[in-house]
Parts: sequence; structure tokens; C-alpha cells
Amino acid sequence: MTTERTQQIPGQAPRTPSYVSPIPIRQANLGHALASEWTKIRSVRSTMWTLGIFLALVVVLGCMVAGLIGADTYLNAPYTMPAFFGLLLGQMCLVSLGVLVVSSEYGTGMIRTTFTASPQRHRVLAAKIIVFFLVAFVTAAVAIAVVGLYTQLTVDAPSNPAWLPTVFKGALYVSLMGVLALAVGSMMRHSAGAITTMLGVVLVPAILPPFLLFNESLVDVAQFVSDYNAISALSLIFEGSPSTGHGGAQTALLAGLTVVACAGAFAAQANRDV
Amino acid sequence: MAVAQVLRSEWTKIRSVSSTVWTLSVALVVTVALGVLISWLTRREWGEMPARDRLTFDPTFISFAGMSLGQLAMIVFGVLVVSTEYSTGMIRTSLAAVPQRGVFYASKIAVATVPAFVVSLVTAFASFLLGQAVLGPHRAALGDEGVLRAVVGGALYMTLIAVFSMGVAAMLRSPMLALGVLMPFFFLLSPILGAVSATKKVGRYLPDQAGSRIMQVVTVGDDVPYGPWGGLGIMALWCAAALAGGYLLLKRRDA
Amino acid sequence: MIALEGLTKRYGEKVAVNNLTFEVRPGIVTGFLGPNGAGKSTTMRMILGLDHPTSGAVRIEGRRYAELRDPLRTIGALLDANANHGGRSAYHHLLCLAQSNGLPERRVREVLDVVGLSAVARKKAKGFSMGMGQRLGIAAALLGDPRILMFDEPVNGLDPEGIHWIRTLMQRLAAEGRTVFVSSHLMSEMALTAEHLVVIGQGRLLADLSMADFIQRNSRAYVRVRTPERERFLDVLRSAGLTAMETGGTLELDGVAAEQVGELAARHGLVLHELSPQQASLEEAFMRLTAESVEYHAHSDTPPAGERAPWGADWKKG
Amino acid sequence: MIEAVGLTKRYGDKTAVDDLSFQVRPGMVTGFLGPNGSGKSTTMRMILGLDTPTAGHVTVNGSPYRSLPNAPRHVGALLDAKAVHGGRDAYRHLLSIAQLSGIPAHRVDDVLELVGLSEVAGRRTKGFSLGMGQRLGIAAALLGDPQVLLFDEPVNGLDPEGILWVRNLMKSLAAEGRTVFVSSHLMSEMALTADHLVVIARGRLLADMSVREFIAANSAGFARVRVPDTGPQQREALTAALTRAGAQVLPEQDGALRVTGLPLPRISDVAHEAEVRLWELSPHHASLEEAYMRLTQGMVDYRSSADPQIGMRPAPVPGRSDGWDPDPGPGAPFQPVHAADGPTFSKDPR
Repeated sequence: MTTERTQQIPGQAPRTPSYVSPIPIRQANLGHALASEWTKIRSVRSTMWTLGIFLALVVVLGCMVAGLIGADTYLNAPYTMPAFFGLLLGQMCLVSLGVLVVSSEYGTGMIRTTFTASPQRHRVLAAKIIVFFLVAFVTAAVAIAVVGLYTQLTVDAPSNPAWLPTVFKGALYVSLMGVLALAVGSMMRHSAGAITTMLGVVLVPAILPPFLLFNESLVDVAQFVSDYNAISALSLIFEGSPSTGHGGAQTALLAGLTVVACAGAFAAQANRDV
Repeated sequence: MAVAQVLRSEWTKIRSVSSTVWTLSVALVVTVALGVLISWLTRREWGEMPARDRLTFDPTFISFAGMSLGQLAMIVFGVLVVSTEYSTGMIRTSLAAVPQRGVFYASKIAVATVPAFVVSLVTAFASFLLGQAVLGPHRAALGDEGVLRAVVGGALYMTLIAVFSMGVAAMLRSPMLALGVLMPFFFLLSPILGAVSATKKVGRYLPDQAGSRIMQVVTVGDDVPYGPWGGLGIMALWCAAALAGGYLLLKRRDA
Repeated sequence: MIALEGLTKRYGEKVAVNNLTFEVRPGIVTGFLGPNGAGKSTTMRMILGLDHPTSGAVRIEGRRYAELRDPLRTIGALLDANANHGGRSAYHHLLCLAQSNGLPERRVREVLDVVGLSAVARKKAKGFSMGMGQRLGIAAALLGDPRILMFDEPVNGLDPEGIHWIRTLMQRLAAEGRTVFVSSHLMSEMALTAEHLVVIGQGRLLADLSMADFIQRNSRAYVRVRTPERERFLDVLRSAGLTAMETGGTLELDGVAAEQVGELAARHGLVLHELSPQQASLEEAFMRLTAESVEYHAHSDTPPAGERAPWGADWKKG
Repeated sequence: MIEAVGLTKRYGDKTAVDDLSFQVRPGMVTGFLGPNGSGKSTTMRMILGLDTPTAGHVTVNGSPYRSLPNAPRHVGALLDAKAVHGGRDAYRHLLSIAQLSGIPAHRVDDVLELVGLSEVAGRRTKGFSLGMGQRLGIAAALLGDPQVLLFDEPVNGLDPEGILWVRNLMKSLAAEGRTVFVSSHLMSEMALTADHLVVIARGRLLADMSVREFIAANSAGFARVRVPDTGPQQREALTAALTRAGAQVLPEQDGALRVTGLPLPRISDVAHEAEVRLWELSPHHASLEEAYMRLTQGMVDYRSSADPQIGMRPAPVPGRSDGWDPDPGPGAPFQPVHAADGPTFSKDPR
């Protein structure tokens, strides 16, 4: 390494002989952060595990179910419908991965290294969200598409609805759920706490409606919760009818929630001591 | 090395971490609450139940329905009691203080079993009593034939679940690995083997399926080849095997 | 007293500890030195019966570790400051250890006071700094007031006050007639604390001798001289058949005692501004002895001339 | 160049760092000393923008850390060797940091080689020893070829070879004109490495001066003088002569004299005049540790105390003895040795 006793860094007292790296310093940008997060997400086993279990659940359960349900089901449901059962369980894998992407950094102390390397914290979080979303979306889309293809090839039955849109919508819904988990993980900074919270977010609305029905005044709320919880949302995406909709509203609600949670995560980490 | 000293020491260990209180109280609350909920739903749906189901209805067993979820917390309790020694490195301190590994291991299991059994007993009676209260006209009484055996048996079942987990955790050492093996074992493997007719005969020798037999009072029309105590015995054998495996590995391995 | 006889530990192909035989005697602080990966920790774990030796044996006061009744009363050890359950308070951590060896609860409060942790005794160990964790580990070692104490890197994470305290503590424990066995990487600390040294490298015993002997055998001793009459002094040396190395403003003389140089100067009426016998440091002696058995060699940042450009040469272009 | 101005950090009622102002200049190694809990780590974290100061500010090369456009190219830091994801291997750990600031991948190989971890680059860091973790942390700090380097306890867990390497590394980095800021508890290491010291205690600045000045200001050096051991006359003659010349002379155990208050050449002259031959005349500088202990006395948390060992003695009432066996029996013939039962290991630096 060469030693150049020149002044290039603005704002520095000009007297002192100071080291200047021979390599020019250029501004870091989101592209760098994305590359870094991509390295991070693919270099830990928890990613492989959660995504592997997700794929296995959706594909294996989907292919098993595909053979079991009656062929006439597909008259009103797309060929991807069997993927629904795997996604119900599998979304918890994406939720876990989403939480771990952030909270494992807090748990291990790695976050200090990361924030020291990139004090522009918003850039780090943005990169995490983008990389995770793409990974989750692609994995989910592949899994659903495999189930759709398998069903189409093996089930000897006509199907009315086109199944390609459900690949997109189903993958979108579960990846958004994962991003929501990521945002929650970023705010809570604690893996177990965040995963538990997300379990509640997914499961409680699904089992809550019967309890709400005790009270007459809560009937509307119960109806809303039973229409918009994660399980009915997924089921609408895969077996919705024109009268019930195809989960578009539910996805929009989740997207809205996710945006709010992400905004919260950005705000929370901006000036927090780590 | 007096065994009493080691027992006292293990008792201090178990009562000085918050995970003990957490896991055991979750086991209690979840089991009772879910049992009551399902009993209540059953009563509401009674009118729509097929007559055949009404005839074989087992009010005792239905009030233990929460056990399926509550045993999860018992598994976590059993795993944490043993494996946190390893994950924290405490095991080296412990074995330096008590080099007789057999004494150490036996004391740890014994001391952890006591609170697990007490909580299980409370859970079983609370589940039963509250469940029956909710069931109203369809309820069973503690004095009915086989009911007391089922309730005490429910407590033993929960305790053995924890003991089994302790043995498995002693073999595997890592808490994540132990939970990663036990959870799918109880929640995927066992139900799948039990549900598919081809493997049903194998599935009923798994610890949870064999053990849960003792909680059933009405056993009309099944062909299970063992009785309530036989089932619990099978489960106890599983526990003994797990504990023995844990002991052998602890004895042999470097800490 | 700790006695090792032909202690060997193999992990598959790799021999971590190779036929170690030595004794650690009471009444002095014995330092246990060796580069990373030399087998120090494995040896200490085998002493405590945590790892099983492949062959050979360790005797604590003549008995195997597992035969000790209430071992904490015979040997107290600090192996790893983090070897405790983070969710348990310092008090309860020590209490469960005390109970396992039949020690009274009073003793727990006492050792907490000794190491200065009384104020945080009820706090979970999770929130402890490295130094506090170290103090907790030392408290556990002292718990049974044992005749033998073993410390692995005791000053890790301690602040200067703590370092000074543990140093005096170890010396006092040894002065009381106890056996004190300490491993450390800090040669300057060891030089201040230990009287006797056991040095291992790649699992083998390299040295087992007193500190003074160790330094003397493994390093260069010389006499440093400063004088305003340098030329005349050099002449005098030459006529006496001695050579001097010049470093900066001083002269270094090998193979001669300070007394001789003093007499020589006096005989020729030379003025000396410094005449000091120099003993190389323990660090130097250690480096010389273990030079071949070091793992993870670091390198100088400057690549040899002619090798590839500093870094990012192609990046610079882009 | 690091510059802190009125830096303050409060956690509720507790003031961790109190109105701290100092500069760390390039071209030398600056040591950062203070007892546990004195606010060193908090200060370092504020320098790195991890914690937000309650008041005051700190700049690196003239701008606050969080507005540096590409921080790793300006500042490299080793805060906590264990602050890595244990499931990731060393190479990809460094790669993810490198990519964050657009540093090419082969620089990762370079720094791994530099710290001696090339062989274990593909291993997950969970299995690393403290020393290897420390090397990995140093590699991360050097990654961006930064002008400013911060190290918190860099030699923790390293073996003597590693300690020597880190010491030389820091010196050479400083010699290249970099700003090197190192915190450590090891005074002997600091004495060998640092040129300048910043000392804090209870969050306040105690000293900001060169090592030499610091030792001179906080302790006294002395000269060790030995005369031929032919008889006590020479020693007495020299003692008298030196005392007349204004020195304080104390005899040492091995027969040498400890002389304070006179420079070495002057002692030589006095001895010459008194016609005393000298067998040794060596300068002794007080240690940095002594100087530091004197400065920070009374400012430490977690004070240690003497071991009363009362709890070890048989309880006065055997019936209520908390399980303590008053007679250990032949199985454990324990004889506590209480040669020095008094509080002999206090904080006194002497």
C-alpha cells in the first residue's frame, strides 16, 4: 500500500499528514446494498431450511391433494388450487424467514457491523425488503406453478379458470406476508417474539370470528375478520368466485398493512441505538 | 457426593430461570382453554351430531382435547431443561461441580419431572372439571367407571411427554435440533401414520398415540391391541429408551 | 497438586494433546502457555474430567477427578466466563453450584462480595459485560475455598483494576500454599504473576521450568551502555576482545556481565551514563520457543514487490 | 481524524458519557483507556453513529459518521469480535460487508490472507475461537483501506504471536498516516503500542496527552544503581554523595540502590567524584499501569474485596448449618489455609 501525504477529504484540518487510500472513494448506493443482502441471505442455512421446507410443503402436499380431490372441483377452481393447503402451512416458513432476515442480525450483534459499514440505515432495510421479497416471491411462484403443472398433467378433468394469475396472486400474498414479518422483526428485534406475533396475526383472525358472534354489535366486525383473515384470503385467491371476489381486496389490505409496518420499521430504526 | 445435594442444586437451577414458569403455565392455560372451547363447541353442535357419534361420545376424552396443543409447551419445557445446559455452556460448569454424570443426569431428570407432574395433574383436573361443566347435560362424573383413571392418566401422559423430550434433548444437545425433531415427530409423523390405514397399526405404537389411550373412557368399536395401562406402558418404554440413550451419550461424550 | 501422566487426546486423525507429563505444584503460580490450538483448553478440560483422554491419566491430589467427593472443595476452575445460563441470576448460578457440593448459602454471598458483584447479584447473567462474566466465573472457582485453582485466561475482559486484583489474588492464593494453574496469552501478565511455566506447542510439552530459567534459556541477554566517550569506549572494548552493537544512541554488548563492563570502564576512567543489564522479555522467549508451532499465521499487509497490485487494481480502472 | 465536541449520552438518570471533547489525530496510535463502565464503548458507538448522542457531536474526517457517503472506505472498526452471524462462513461474511460499499471480492481474499484466516475462509464462524473471531473482525475493519481505524480490545483472545502481530499492524497503520484509535485494558500492551492517550472515567475526560507525558505526570521514574559487592563502604559512600547532590536513595532487596531525583549522567558524575565504581546504572520508567491506576483510583465499579472465608467455616450452630457438614470426614480432608486472611488484595497500585 502506498502512502500519499496529500489532502483530499473535505473538511479535514490541512496540516496533519494523513493517509489517503490510493483507490478513489465513490459513493455507495442501493445496488451495493442489494448485492450485500443477496450474499447474506444465501449464505446462511436458515434460508435454505425455511425455503426448502416451504417448497416441500407446497409441492408435496399439493401433489398429494391434487389426486385426492374430486375432478369436478376443477370446473370452478384453477389447477393450482391444491397448492392452497401447502401455502397455509408454508406461509409460516416465509414468515419465519422474513423475521430472521432482520432479527438474526440483532440477535448476533451483526447489525452493528452492518450499520457501521452502511450508516445509511434506510438503505440497508430497503435492500433487505427488496431482496427478501424477490426471493420469497420467486420461490412461492415456482412452488405454485409446479403444483399447477402437475395437476394439469395428471388430473384428467377440464378446468375453467386460468391458473396463471393465481400463481402470481398466491405468491404475492405469501411474500407480502413475509415482508410484513420482516417489518415486524425489524421493529421488535427479537426472533421468537416477532415470529409469535406473526403467528398471532395469521391465526387469531382465523379463529376469532366465532367468539365475536357472541355479541350482536360485533357481527359486522366478525364478518370482516372472517372475510379478510389470511386463510380466507388464500382460499379466495385459489377458489374464489365472482360473487366472493378473487382475493384482490384481501391482498390490497395486506399490502396496505405491509406498507404501514414497513414505514414503522424505517421510522423505528432511523435513530435507535443499536 | 450426596445425591441430596445434587437434587437441591438442580432444584435451584430449575426454579431460577423464567422459561420454567413460562412453558409450564402455557401448557396449563392452553390445554385447559382449548379443552373448554372444544367441549363448548361440541355441546353447541350436539344437535347436528350423527347418532352414531352420540353413542360413542366420550365426554372425558373431549375435555382433554387441548392436550394436543398443550403438550407442545411440555415438549418445550422438557427440551429447554436439558439442552440449555449445553447451549449456554453451563454443562461444563455443572459437570466440573458434579463429575458423577449418572448422578447429575438422574437428578436433573427427577427434579424436572416433579414440577412437570404437578402442573400436569392440575391441568388434567382443571381440564376435566371445567370441560364437564361446559358440557352440561352430556357430562361425565369423576366417580364414573374409568374416569378417575383417565384424569390421572392424562396427567401422567403429559408428564411422560416432558420426560421423553428430556431424553431426546439429552441425546441431541442442541435445543433447536431437539425441537426440530420432536415437533415434526408429534405433529406430522404421528398424525400421518395414524391417519393412513396402511400405517395405522404402526402408528399406534408411537408414544403419543399409545399414551393417549389412557385418557379414553369410552372405547367402543376399536381394535387397539392394548388397554389403557398397556398404552401408557408402551409410552413409558419409549421414555426409558430415550433416557437411556441420553445417559449413554452423556457418559461417553466429551462435555 | 495436579499430576498428568502421558495424557493424550486424539480427535480422529488429529492429535490435540500428545503424551503430556508434568506436575503442577502447590505454593506457586504456574503459568500454562502455548499458541492458539496448542491444546491448552483440551488439557484443562481433561483435568476437570470434562473430556475423556484417549490415553494417560490426570490425578488431582492423587485421585481421579470423578472420584473426588465434592470436587469444588478440592479444585476450583474458571474455564469459560460464559459457561452459565444467561437467564439465571448470578446469585442463583452460584447457589446451584454451592448446593451441589454441599456448601452453605452464606458462602455464595461471600464470594459475590469478594469479586465485587454483590450489587448485581440478582441480575440475569445475560446482561453482564465480559468483565462481569469473568468475575462471576472467578467467584465460582473460589466458591469451595479449594486447594487447587485453575484459571483459563482469567484477565480476559477485565479492566486494569480487575487485572491488578486477579494478579494479586492469584499470588496470594499461591502464598497460602494452594496450587494455582493459569493459562494466558498475555506474556506481560504472566511475567508479573507466574513463578513457574509449563509451555506446550502442538500438544507436546515444550518446557516445564521456572520463569527465570525459561527466559534465560530462550532469549538473549545483553548489557546496554550509554556513554559520552563513545569512540574511546569502543577502543577499550576492542582491546578487551569485546564487540558492541550500535542501536540508536546506545551500545549493546553480548556475552558479558554488567559488572565486567563497569570494572573495565572504571579501570580506564570512562564515564558511563547508563550501564544496564537487559533481560529479554517473556514474550520474546516464548516467541522463540514456539515459533514453529503457531497456527493462523498473520501476514504483513505489504505484498512482496512484484506481486499483484495493492488491491482493486482492476476496480480502479472501472 | 476524529473529533468529539461536548459529547454526552444519558440513559434515563444515568450519564454514561459526560461532556466529552477530544481529538484523535492521524499518524499515531491513540489509546483509549478507562475502567469498566467508564463509557468507552458508548463513546466508540457514538463515533460510529450506532448510538445517538444526547448532546454534543462527534465527527470523523470532518463529517458526522452517518453522513459519510461510503463509510467503510473512510472508517474501519472492530467493536465486538462476536458480532457476526455464526451461521455464515468467514468469506461471505466479509463479502457481504465489502459489497455494501462496492469493494471488489478479491479484496476479501486479500484481507483474509492478511489476518491469516485464508484456510478457514469457508468455515462457519460459529466454530471460531475468540482469537479467530478477533482476526475476522480486524479483517472487516481493514476491508475498505480506511483512513481511520477504531479497535475495541483488539488483542482479546489472541495468542502471543497474534498480539505481537496486532501491535505491529497498528503501528504500521499509524505510520502510513492513518488515524488509529484503540481501546484496551491491557496497560502493558498500550505502553508498547500507543503514542497518545485519551483516558476517561465515569464518562468524563481525565487525560488527553502523550504516553510519555502521561507517565511522567502520574508517576515517578527512578534509576537503579549497583556498586561492587565487595563491602558496604562503597554503597554508603555513594548513598551519602547522592543524598548530598539532592537525590532520594532507597536500598533495594538485592543490594542495589533506587535513586530518584537525579538524571543518569549526574549520578554517574557523582559516583565518579566519590570514587565509586558502578556495576549497574539503569533507567527505570514507571509503568503505564502504575500511572493509570493512580489517575483512576476511586473511579471503578465492581470493586473486589478480600475473601473472609467465613462462609467456608463450620456454621456456629451445627443444627442450622444450611447443609454444611461441620466435619468433612476423611473423604475430604480439607484444611483451609489462612496464612494471609486480611484484606491484602485491595486496589492499591503499590
